[in-house]
Amino acid sequence: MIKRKEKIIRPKMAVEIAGIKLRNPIMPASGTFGYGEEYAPYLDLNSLGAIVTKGLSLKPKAGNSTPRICETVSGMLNAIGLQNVGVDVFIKHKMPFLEQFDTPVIVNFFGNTPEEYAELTGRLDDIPGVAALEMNISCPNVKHGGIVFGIDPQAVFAVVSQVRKKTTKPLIVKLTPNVTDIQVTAKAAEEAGADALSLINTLTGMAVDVKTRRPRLANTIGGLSGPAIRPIAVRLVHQVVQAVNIPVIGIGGISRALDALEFLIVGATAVQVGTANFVDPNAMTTILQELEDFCLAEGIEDINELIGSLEI
Amino acid sequence: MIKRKEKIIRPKMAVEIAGIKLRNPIMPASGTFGYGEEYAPYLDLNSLGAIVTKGLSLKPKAGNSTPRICETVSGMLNAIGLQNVGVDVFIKHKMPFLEQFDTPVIVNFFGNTPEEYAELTGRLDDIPGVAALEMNISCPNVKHGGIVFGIDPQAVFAVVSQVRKKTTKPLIVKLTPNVTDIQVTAKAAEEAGADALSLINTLTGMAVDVKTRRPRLANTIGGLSGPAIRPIAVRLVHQVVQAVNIPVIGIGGISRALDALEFLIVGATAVQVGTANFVDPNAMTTILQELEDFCLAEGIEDINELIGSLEI
Amino acid sequence: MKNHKTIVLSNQEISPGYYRMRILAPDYNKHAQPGQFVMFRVQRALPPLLRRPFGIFRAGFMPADCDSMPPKEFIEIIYKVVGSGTEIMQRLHYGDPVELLGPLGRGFEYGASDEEKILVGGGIGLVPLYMLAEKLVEKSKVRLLMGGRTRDDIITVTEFERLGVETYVSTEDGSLGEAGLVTQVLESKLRENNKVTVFACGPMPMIEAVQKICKRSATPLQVSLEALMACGVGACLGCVVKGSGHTDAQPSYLCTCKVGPVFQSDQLDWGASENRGADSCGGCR
Amino acid sequence: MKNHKTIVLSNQEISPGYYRMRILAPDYNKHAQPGQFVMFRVQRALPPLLRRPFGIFRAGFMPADCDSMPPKEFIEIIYKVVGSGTEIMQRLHYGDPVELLGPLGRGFEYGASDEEKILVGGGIGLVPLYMLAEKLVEKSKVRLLMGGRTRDDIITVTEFERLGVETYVSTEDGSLGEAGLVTQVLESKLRENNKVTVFACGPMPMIEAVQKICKRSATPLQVSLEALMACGVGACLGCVVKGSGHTDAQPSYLCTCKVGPVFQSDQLDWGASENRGADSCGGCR
Ligand SMILES: Cc1cc2nc3c(=O)[nH]c(=O)nc-3n(C[C@H](O)[C@H](O)[C@H](O)COP(=O)(O)OP(=O)(O)OC[C@H]3O[C@@H](n4cnc5c(N)ncnc54)[C@H](O)[C@@H]3O)c2cc1C
Ligand SMILES: Cc1cc2nc3c(=O)[nH]c(=O)nc-3n(C[C@H](O)[C@H](O)[C@H](O)COP(=O)(O)OP(=O)(O)OC[C@H]3O[C@@H](n4cnc5c(N)ncnc54)[C@H](O)[C@@H]3O)c2cc1C
Ligand SMILES: Cc1cc2nc3c(=O)[nH]c(=O)nc-3n(C[C@H](O)[C@H](O)[C@H](O)COP(=O)(O)O)c2cc1C
Ligand SMILES: Cc1cc2nc3c(=O)[nH]c(=O)nc-3n(C[C@H](O)[C@H](O)[C@H](O)COP(=O)(O)O)c2cc1C
Ligand code: FES
Ligand code: FES
Repeated sequence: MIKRKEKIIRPKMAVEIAGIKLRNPIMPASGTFGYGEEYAPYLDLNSLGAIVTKGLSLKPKAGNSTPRICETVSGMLNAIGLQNVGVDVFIKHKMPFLEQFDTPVIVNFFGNTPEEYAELTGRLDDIPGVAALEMNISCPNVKHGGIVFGIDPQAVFAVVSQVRKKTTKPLIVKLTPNVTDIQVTAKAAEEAGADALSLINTLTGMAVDVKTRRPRLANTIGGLSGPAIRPIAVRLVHQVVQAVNIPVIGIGGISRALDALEFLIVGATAVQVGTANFVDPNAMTTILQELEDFCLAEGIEDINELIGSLEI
Repeated sequence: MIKRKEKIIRPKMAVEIAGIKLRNPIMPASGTFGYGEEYAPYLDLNSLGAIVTKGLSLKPKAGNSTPRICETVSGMLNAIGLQNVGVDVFIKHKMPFLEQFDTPVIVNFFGNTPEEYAELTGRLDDIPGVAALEMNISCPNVKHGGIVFGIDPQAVFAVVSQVRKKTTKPLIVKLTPNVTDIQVTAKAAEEAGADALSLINTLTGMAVDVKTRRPRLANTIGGLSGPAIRPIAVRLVHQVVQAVNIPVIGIGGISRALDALEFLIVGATAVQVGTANFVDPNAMTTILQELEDFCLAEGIEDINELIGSLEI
Repeated sequence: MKNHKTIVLSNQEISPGYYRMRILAPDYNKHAQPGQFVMFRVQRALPPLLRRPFGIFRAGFMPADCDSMPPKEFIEIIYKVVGSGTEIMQRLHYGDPVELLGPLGRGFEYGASDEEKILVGGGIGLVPLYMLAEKLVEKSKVRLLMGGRTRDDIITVTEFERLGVETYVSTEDGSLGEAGLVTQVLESKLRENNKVTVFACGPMPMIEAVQKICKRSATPLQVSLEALMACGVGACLGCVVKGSGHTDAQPSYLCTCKVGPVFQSDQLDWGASENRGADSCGGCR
Repeated sequence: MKNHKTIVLSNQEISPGYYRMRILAPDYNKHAQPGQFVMFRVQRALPPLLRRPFGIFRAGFMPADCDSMPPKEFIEIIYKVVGSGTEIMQRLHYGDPVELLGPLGRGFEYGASDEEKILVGGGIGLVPLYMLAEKLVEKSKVRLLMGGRTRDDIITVTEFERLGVETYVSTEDGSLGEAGLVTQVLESKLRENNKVTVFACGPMPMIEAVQKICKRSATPLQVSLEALMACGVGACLGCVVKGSGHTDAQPSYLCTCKVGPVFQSDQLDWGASENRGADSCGGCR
């Protein structure tokens, strides 16, 4: 770490996404930070760029059977099954806690039909403390044989359009990486009115217990996250940045400032830290500090200079 | 390692793929084992199930500029650019070496047009020492704006059909993982006459040098391989096994017998070991020994009992 | 609840495959409750990716390295080598950098003091019972029923005896103490018909058997469970068990790391075979 | 050429950031040629995934631990701590398990004995020149021009002197020896107009400058290059450099690990900026 002298001007860290001003580009990834309160004993929520909640649904959701998680080489699989308290409990019991902080709250949400998405959006649109919505489209569309919304550009356009009608809040659409061409789904979301995109959600993966010959997850298949996936995530963010004109939030395997920087340099305006929170509850604090140190060492006065500065 | 008593009957390791008999299910992955001779000083090529060559093209190919490789967390990116000696030099200078061994030689090959594929297949079909062909379809189709053959089921069907007409040798089609639904491309290859499928080829990835703000690979984007990708590969093999009726060869991040077993249990008939050869030139020898030990310990008399034995 | 970047103080094999590790751990004497656990990072870099959960065996103080410094505060954990993380742990020495997140979770409730306390420990399951015994002996009669497969699985019993706990050892192969299951011993003790609370920790089949026995005699039971954990703080929802009254229509999932790891037996759905999850899923790599 | 699962014998910091490691290495005294390298696995588990290439500084024998055993054969490598792998290496001790693949690649050719030999080393680039000097001093006059940024980068010069090599030290900041670039010293030595072969190893800008100087005076030059390597045996094709006469139409890529790491200067395409690849791509994680 670099020793800061009194006189050194600290680099500007603020970024803006879809009209929300963030004091810095570091925020947690949905589902890895609970509803904020779980990690409040370990870090100052007022130091973060934003807080992103666990994905919410209209009704409470129980989630999958166990085992739900499994460690892999430099990664983990999860099949939590989107367990959450539901929007009502969230508004009543979780929002008041989050409103104590001077940090934008981004609510992640999902549905299993376009109507569910739309209704939930309507509910969240009414809550003043919610700074922005992050729409998780990596969910099965029960009306279409359970095919995940996010892999089909038409379905993406349709469901994002429906949601767009229901809210004037900034709308972030969170893309799935499990597609042949992410530029197509990214553009579909943009055309349907997304204000920003976030990616990547987890990659689909599987692990087997060779002794019992059973999948390690009760759900057989789960989502892979953690450092292992970072090169794939950086590539996808790079591709999406080139395809759209809205800001992009980079996610995937970030555990150090150097990791976050890769995403910023390829063009992400902010980043989310997921699995690394489990490994180290202070991960985001450390990343922020290292990020400032990097800027100081490299003579960068404003983090925005770095964003999209990739030279090919 | 388990001490073997004189009397213990060693488990049967032989498997069969598309009519070729392999003494065991372990073989190298194309591009990670040169033309066999590079690793001959380190392991007995007669101990392997098969030898798989570096991907060949009709004419010699120079490959990409450097840097071509880059280490990532538990993985590596490569953009070698399919550098190879070309089919003529291969036949003249590399085959004679390989023919010394009593191990089936599987020739991996690729082209940039269906015609190139077909012509090359014709050439290889004439070589008696070639036991089977492995067709790499993760290459840009120069006639179709450089879109990779393997991501479009129609292109897969077309190019595999062309190749099928040119050879009576067993034809293995090697699938790319960079698709939304691998069952579709798998079925296209099967319908076009593939005798077996192998997967996965590398996942597309990218890494950035944050100091120079340049991609770490001259080619910007490269292929991710190594232990990091194993959960994704296991999932894809699991899905393909359920979609087709031809044998499947599992590839991706295998460095120990336990890794190989995951693929066999989900239904791969054999596996290929790639990046692990770089890490340990004896990797395949060790895997084979551990595999036997596992069978002995678990009372498995024939490795075929394990194949597809997943219980869900 | 804090994350300490700290060091190992000592690490010793106490029985084949079982190690006892002392870790520098400020504030634990004051804050750690019997039955709580830590999320332990076995080194400050990968691998493994995730922290490992371990029960706190005990907390204590030891002399400082220099007499002008305050005494060193430590905790001890006892662990069995079973996989990738514990394999790295067994090679750690004095001074090696590790991280400790905790104390976490809800520990045991002590119950009334005019009753007898029976602790039932199976193998490594003994660990969280020691701090509990330290507390309980202050007011109640405490007995420990310790079971294991062989004599190698019987650990730290002498330490319980030093506290004044009456101990009964049984092994499945009869290599130490009585031959048989610890649950058989429990049944015979409960037949004495004293007013009793049972505290159990061990492999899931043992815990299930203990639950059946206690239910039959309407004996209050607290159990400490294991579950696969990523975060240890209630954020990932990976560690859930089914709560009593769980149905598909009205599901009830409780976080082992937050609501547990100690549960009153009536908090749990004993029909759910999945509550065996953690135990049967060890060995992920 | 073999993979040894072996151990570290010693590991010492010899200058700030520079370490000298001795590794148990049967057969290297007989087989290792000056300029060859090893692929070193810094521990027997991840991370890092890939092996690291290091030049062989020297091979030797040391007394066995017990007098009824044969002497221990070792090699020494000297490394600079620059990234993830070398950071792990600096913490290794006697007995730590490592793996050694080698000796690999093509080393130096000694050339005629009736000429003078000038070795040009920049910083850590000095490493492969020591074994070469050991050989060359048997028949020729050998001079070493050693350059570095500061005095910390000047390593093992005394050892060369003990061989009878005349040494000239220069540092960019003048903190040791002459102030300036090693190439300036080379130019002055070549002005003496003796019959000379130059052997150079160091950072790419230095090597390029040496090449220009030698070309001007038609002095034969051998250079030892670095490149990113995955396999070290010619299988991955990751480590190529452009050969002389390389064009887009008639490309010529040479494997640094097989054809090199030592090249005759006329084997290479000195126009290709990419041949700087390895040097500028360090720091991958
Ligand atoms: C609250 C709690 C307290 C515990 N207390 C102790 C203790 O005092 N002593 C002790 O030896 N063990 C204890 N365990 C079990 C201990 O966490 C595992 O043995 C350990 O995590 C295995 O790690 P590994 O890397 O060696 O095994 P691996 O099998 O390589 O681990 C892979 C993954 O599975 C998890 N895992 C494997 N087995 C278990 C298990 N039984 N329970 C939970 N997670 C598991 C690991 O944490 C890791 O995420 C406790 C578990 C919990 C939940
Ligand atoms: C033939 C040869 C001989 C060498 N001899 C020596 C020597 O004697 N002493 C010494 O200190 N160094 C030597 N090097 C360079 C040495 O290999 C690197 O410094 C080392 O690999 C860095 O590893 P790291 O994990 O610390 O760095 P990281 O930057 O974390 O490494 C990441 C990746 O980049 C590679 N890499 C990084 N820098 C280099 C480099 N300069 N050359 C090749 N690969 C690199 C690593 O091997 C690894 O694959 C030699 C390189 C080659 C090719
Ligand atoms: C346990 C767990 C739960 C998650 N839950 C959600 C969720 O509810 N909604 C969502 O959009 N993404 C969810 N994710 C995905 C993460 O937000 C993130 O996209 C992914 O983990 C990749 O980032 P990482 O590698 O930094 O973890 C979850 C991830 C994990 C590991
Ligand atoms: C350096 C390198 C070169 C490769 N070259 C080829 C190739 O020529 N043809 C091919 O089909 N696959 C090629 N591959 C892909 C591998 O055969 C394999 O599918 C992939 O690396 C995943 O396996 P692994 O994780 O075990 O390495 C190459 C991989 C690497 C790392
Ligand atoms: S371990 Fe994450 S919620 Fe319990
Ligand atoms: S390092 Fe693999 S070919 Fe040279």
